[in-house]
Amino acid sequence: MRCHSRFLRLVALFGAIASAGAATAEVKVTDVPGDGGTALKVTWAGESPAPSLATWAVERTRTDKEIRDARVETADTAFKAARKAGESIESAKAAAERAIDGLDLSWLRVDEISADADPELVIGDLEPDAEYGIRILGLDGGKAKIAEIGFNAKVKPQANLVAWERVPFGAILGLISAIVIIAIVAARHGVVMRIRKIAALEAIDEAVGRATEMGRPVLFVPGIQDMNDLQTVAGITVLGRVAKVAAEYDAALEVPTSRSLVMTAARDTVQAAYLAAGRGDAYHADRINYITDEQFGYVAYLAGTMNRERPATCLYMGAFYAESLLLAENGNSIGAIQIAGTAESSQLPFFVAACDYTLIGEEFFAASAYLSGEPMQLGSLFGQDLVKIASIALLVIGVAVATVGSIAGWANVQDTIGGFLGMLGS
Amino acid sequence: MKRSIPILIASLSGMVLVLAFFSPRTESWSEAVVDWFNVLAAIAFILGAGSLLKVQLVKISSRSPGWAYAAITLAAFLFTLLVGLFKVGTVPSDKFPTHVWTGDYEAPQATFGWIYLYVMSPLTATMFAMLAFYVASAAFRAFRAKNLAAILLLSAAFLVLLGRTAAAGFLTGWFPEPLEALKLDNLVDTMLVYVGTPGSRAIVIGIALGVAATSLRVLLGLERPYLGGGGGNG
Amino acid sequence: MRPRTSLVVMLAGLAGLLLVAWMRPHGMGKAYVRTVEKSFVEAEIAPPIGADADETPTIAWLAADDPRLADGEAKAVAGRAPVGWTEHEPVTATEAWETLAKDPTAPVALSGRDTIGLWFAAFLTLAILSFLLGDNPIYKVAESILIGVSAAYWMTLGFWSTIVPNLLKPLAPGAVREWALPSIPADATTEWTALIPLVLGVMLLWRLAPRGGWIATWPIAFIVGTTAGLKLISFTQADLLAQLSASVVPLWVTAADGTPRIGESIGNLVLVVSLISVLVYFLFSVEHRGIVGGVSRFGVWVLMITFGSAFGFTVMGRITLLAERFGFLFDDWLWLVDPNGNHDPAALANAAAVVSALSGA
Amino acid sequence: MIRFLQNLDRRWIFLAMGLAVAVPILLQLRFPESVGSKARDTFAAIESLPEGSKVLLSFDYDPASEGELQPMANAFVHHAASRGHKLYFMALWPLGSQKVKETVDAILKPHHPSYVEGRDYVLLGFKAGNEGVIKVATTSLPQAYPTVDGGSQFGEVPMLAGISNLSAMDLVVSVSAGYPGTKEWVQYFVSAFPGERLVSGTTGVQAVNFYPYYPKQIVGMLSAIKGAAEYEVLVNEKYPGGDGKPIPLLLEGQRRMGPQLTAHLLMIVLILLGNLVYFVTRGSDARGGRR
Repeated sequence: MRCHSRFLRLVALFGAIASAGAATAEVKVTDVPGDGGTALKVTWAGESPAPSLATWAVERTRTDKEIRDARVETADTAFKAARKAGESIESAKAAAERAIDGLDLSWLRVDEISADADPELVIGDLEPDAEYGIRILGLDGGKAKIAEIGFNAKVKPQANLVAWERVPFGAILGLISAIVIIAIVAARHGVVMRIRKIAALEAIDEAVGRATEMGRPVLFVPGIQDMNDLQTVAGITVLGRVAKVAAEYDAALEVPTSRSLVMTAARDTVQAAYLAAGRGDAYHADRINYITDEQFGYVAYLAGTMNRERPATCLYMGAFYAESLLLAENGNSIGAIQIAGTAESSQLPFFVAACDYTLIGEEFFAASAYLSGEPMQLGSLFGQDLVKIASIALLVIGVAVATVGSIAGWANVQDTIGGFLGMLGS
Repeated sequence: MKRSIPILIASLSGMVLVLAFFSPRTESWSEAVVDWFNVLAAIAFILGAGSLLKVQLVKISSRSPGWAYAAITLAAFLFTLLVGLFKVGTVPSDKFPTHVWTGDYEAPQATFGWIYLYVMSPLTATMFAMLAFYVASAAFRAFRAKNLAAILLLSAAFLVLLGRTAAAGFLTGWFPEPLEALKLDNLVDTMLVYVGTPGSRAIVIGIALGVAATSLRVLLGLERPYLGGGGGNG
Repeated sequence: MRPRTSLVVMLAGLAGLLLVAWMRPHGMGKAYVRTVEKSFVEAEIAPPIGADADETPTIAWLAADDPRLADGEAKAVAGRAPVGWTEHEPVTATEAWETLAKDPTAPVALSGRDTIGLWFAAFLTLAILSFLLGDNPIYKVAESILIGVSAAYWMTLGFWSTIVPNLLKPLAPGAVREWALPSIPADATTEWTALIPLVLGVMLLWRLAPRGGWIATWPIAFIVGTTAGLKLISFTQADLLAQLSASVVPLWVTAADGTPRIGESIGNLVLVVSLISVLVYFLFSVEHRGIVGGVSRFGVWVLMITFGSAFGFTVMGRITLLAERFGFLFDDWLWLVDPNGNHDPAALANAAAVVSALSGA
Repeated sequence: MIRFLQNLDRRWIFLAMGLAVAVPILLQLRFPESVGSKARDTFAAIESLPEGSKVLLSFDYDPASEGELQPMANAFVHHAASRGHKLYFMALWPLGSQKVKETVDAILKPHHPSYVEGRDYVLLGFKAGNEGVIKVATTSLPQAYPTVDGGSQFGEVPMLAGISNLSAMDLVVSVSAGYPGTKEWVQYFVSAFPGERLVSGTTGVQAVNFYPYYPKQIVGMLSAIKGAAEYEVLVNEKYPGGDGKPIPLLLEGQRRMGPQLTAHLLMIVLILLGNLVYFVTRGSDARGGRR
């Protein structure tokens, strides 16, 4: 509220100054709402004070530091020009002194706006809470000043408490969250939600079982990103399930990681799963190791290990980049069952082509909820579906309006709708 | 205690950042958090080095098969770390010629720079280049026209492979004006714009939803990978 | 094919190439450097003209040939000896030979250090490629080196580029200024917020202690929580809403003069239908049967076309990478091809003529 | 034969791929390029500007993508300089400014000796801040670059005098390997000045994502090494080097297309062979079952 009252005071002030002066137009300066306090918006009545008016020039005061820098710059330019022209150092210095002598640098021209354009401008790159004066000059075609409107009142750009232009997006975000949370609450209160089968996840148990039969290890690769990527988080969750099955079947589970934080999380997860399965004695921390952060160093290790240990089952769950195909083709050459899950869309083609099962994008994130089988988790999946259906509906409506608009010849209908959605997303 | 405090930390820190997004005064918080994460990740290297050293030392001392390779890894690790941390072979920066610790350890004349130039980068670049070979073997083995879906996958790949080389010119370059749209390179463009784009868009939208829902589960404490495993079975 | 056969074929090919390279008059795999002398003086630099009245001269190190010293704008501090050292800049063989042909005493020479490096890089390249024949001791050596070197590389990078400037600097600006970062302003004060990552880091390292491993879950919980908060916003905003808004297209497209564009209209229809059907494929709470089943099957087809074309496009980039590696072997190391004139035999001949004329005289 | 293919050791495939890439490099093979519409549009975007127009080149890549992008960067610089445009270089990637310097040293200095720094071209350098740099530059270029590479103040550079923001540019060229890059130029530059013209040179992996922007927001687009080679053909045709022959560096893209053609053809043969094996053996297995 504080900023609003200040704003009203300012408007009143401009009005007073504008009417007091001979100016024919009125200037308004407002703090740009919802920013970090680095911008002011200037608007002025655009009626022309004289027919010869070609452009408006918007000027603001410089801060002390800016005045100093501008003065040094002017002097330095004059000095260099004089030196270039062959003058001695002394006379070049004198030229530089002359250049700044009596120079008034208190006003900085921010921009020039054509007289036909909208009479408004956002002045950016200001210091929060510094005071600025602003004036508008009317210039004719030869850039000579023919009018001056404005005032010398000082204004301060401010950092605001709420980013108003983000509120529509906030509403959408709140709506999406609400849908998901309601679905979770509903599930908790016994509303049964059924989830379709996801083949890749059904196959995990069987693949781990196969490794046990063959007496070979299971290799789990949690991707090459750190814990600050949600794909790694999802991968670790899937690892929890894999470890539980491995503990039950007594299969050896190897987890080489490329980040030590991931190693820590993976060790906790696997240990918890072994304890839960009552096989705490079978847990070996030394099977879960940090290799190196370097993408291809890690891959060189994985490729070598696959060829030496010949795991019967390879699981790739996390963020993968170029290494996806190297892993999948090597796994293939040793005859392993391979199940992959990633949200890196550029790598999905390689996994889809070379692995037995692949969790594509969203399916991968759904995996943890699916695997847990808990009603609350399934509720969140159901909520996700509701949002998806709403998106489809929004899309259909938008396309319908755009089509009708195009047939009826409304101008820019597509830009308007796109702009509306874009505004929500900005 | 051991379980509820981490859950509280995760939920609160996440919620605070969501709210901070809507206030310009707190805009810098997310940057600070990213900064802290970087520091934490750098500290975690010590943890990683510990794990690496332990594994290699166990292999060497037990003379298990391949212990000589473990010795090579260990030697390479220690040598690189020492020349890197002590900036061996660097010269000070031009602005501070008397500060010996200001040198650029990645410059070619530093020992660390030599390792980067002649060891790290050829090794990683060659690993990367191996992909060309694996792409070929995948083409032979995996692109089988088993069903309609597989046929579509391989025909799209086929079209792009042909359409993006001189072969496109040989095959369809002579098509007359009315058949312009059927030229291979134009066909590839059409396919990308009207089928490839919505395909990748839908994947992106799906992932965004998946991320949003997973984030919500983390903020609500339903998903707790930091405690060992997902929901109730952890 | 027996493994031996492929090994013999590859080794014979390589030996042949080496032999050809060896026989060429200008040889192969040599690296040259130019020696550069650097010298610096400590100088007092006067405030610039136009500076505020209370500004004082600054003291800084300048290169000995800085024009400000000649102009009198800066004066060398009395009693401070200049500081200097020798640096080596890499140059191409052609450049080295051309320089020597002009001036046989120029500070250009064959570099043992870089020549060994070049050969070692070539060996490592071949060692990694040997994995294509199957796992073998040479590959294992290269793999071991790569793991050791890269783990240390990232650790060094983490120390100098993160721990020093983002943790030590805010905590102890004075000491860090003296030691490694003299550019820190002298009036910098301790930023206590940097204690947070320090404390979290120590909690993480608690892992190494025999007891209380659970303490490490706190920092990880913090990381996962903040990640969730940040990603919730960024993905919803940039991907969900932005992609939806980009997909709102009219199904009836007309040119500026009102004539319908049938091709584009059909294209837009395909676009919207494809998008919706893939989204339907991603529905989890509905079994893929009946209409939903049909639509989602169409969605799978769209996905497959997307994957196929992405595959085709990516193949291109991967082959470029291999071509680049072969370029390294054939051009930089074996000197078999020379598309950019980096080791031009004519330049060598000129240089040799000048050098021999000198020694003859 | 089928039996052989069925049990084909993949090392034969590796050998074939190795040869398909190595032989064209050793023989320095080049194939004729059929030039597509996107390369033509790109060429026209620079060609159609009147002499002395202002062209901003943003090098948004690093050495890892050099293989695909450096040939484009070389050709862009040679083309724009041959047309006599003023060149403004900048970089959104830290190592991009290094690439700018290398390109200026390799193309501009030897082949366009009349180009003087400050008058005909300027190196604005790298600025941290990703898309933020574009945002600032769209409102005020001096604000984004108070000093340019080499330490001069913005106002001291003759060719920067009077330039307030990016709308003063007649064309922007983004050579892009990822984030930040072409996508951000579309979002923050083209969206801010809808009439402005943007040309993009991009890697193959990214190309698919930029198709939707062409030809509205991006007036010309070169994708992967193929795009570079096509554009080189057009530039070499019109602007050969001093001796009437193309500059060697402007054949780099076409040279790299040699291995592309042979390798792609090999890939196609492999896909076909793979399916042949699949269908024949599937048939024989079925018969085997009946027996």
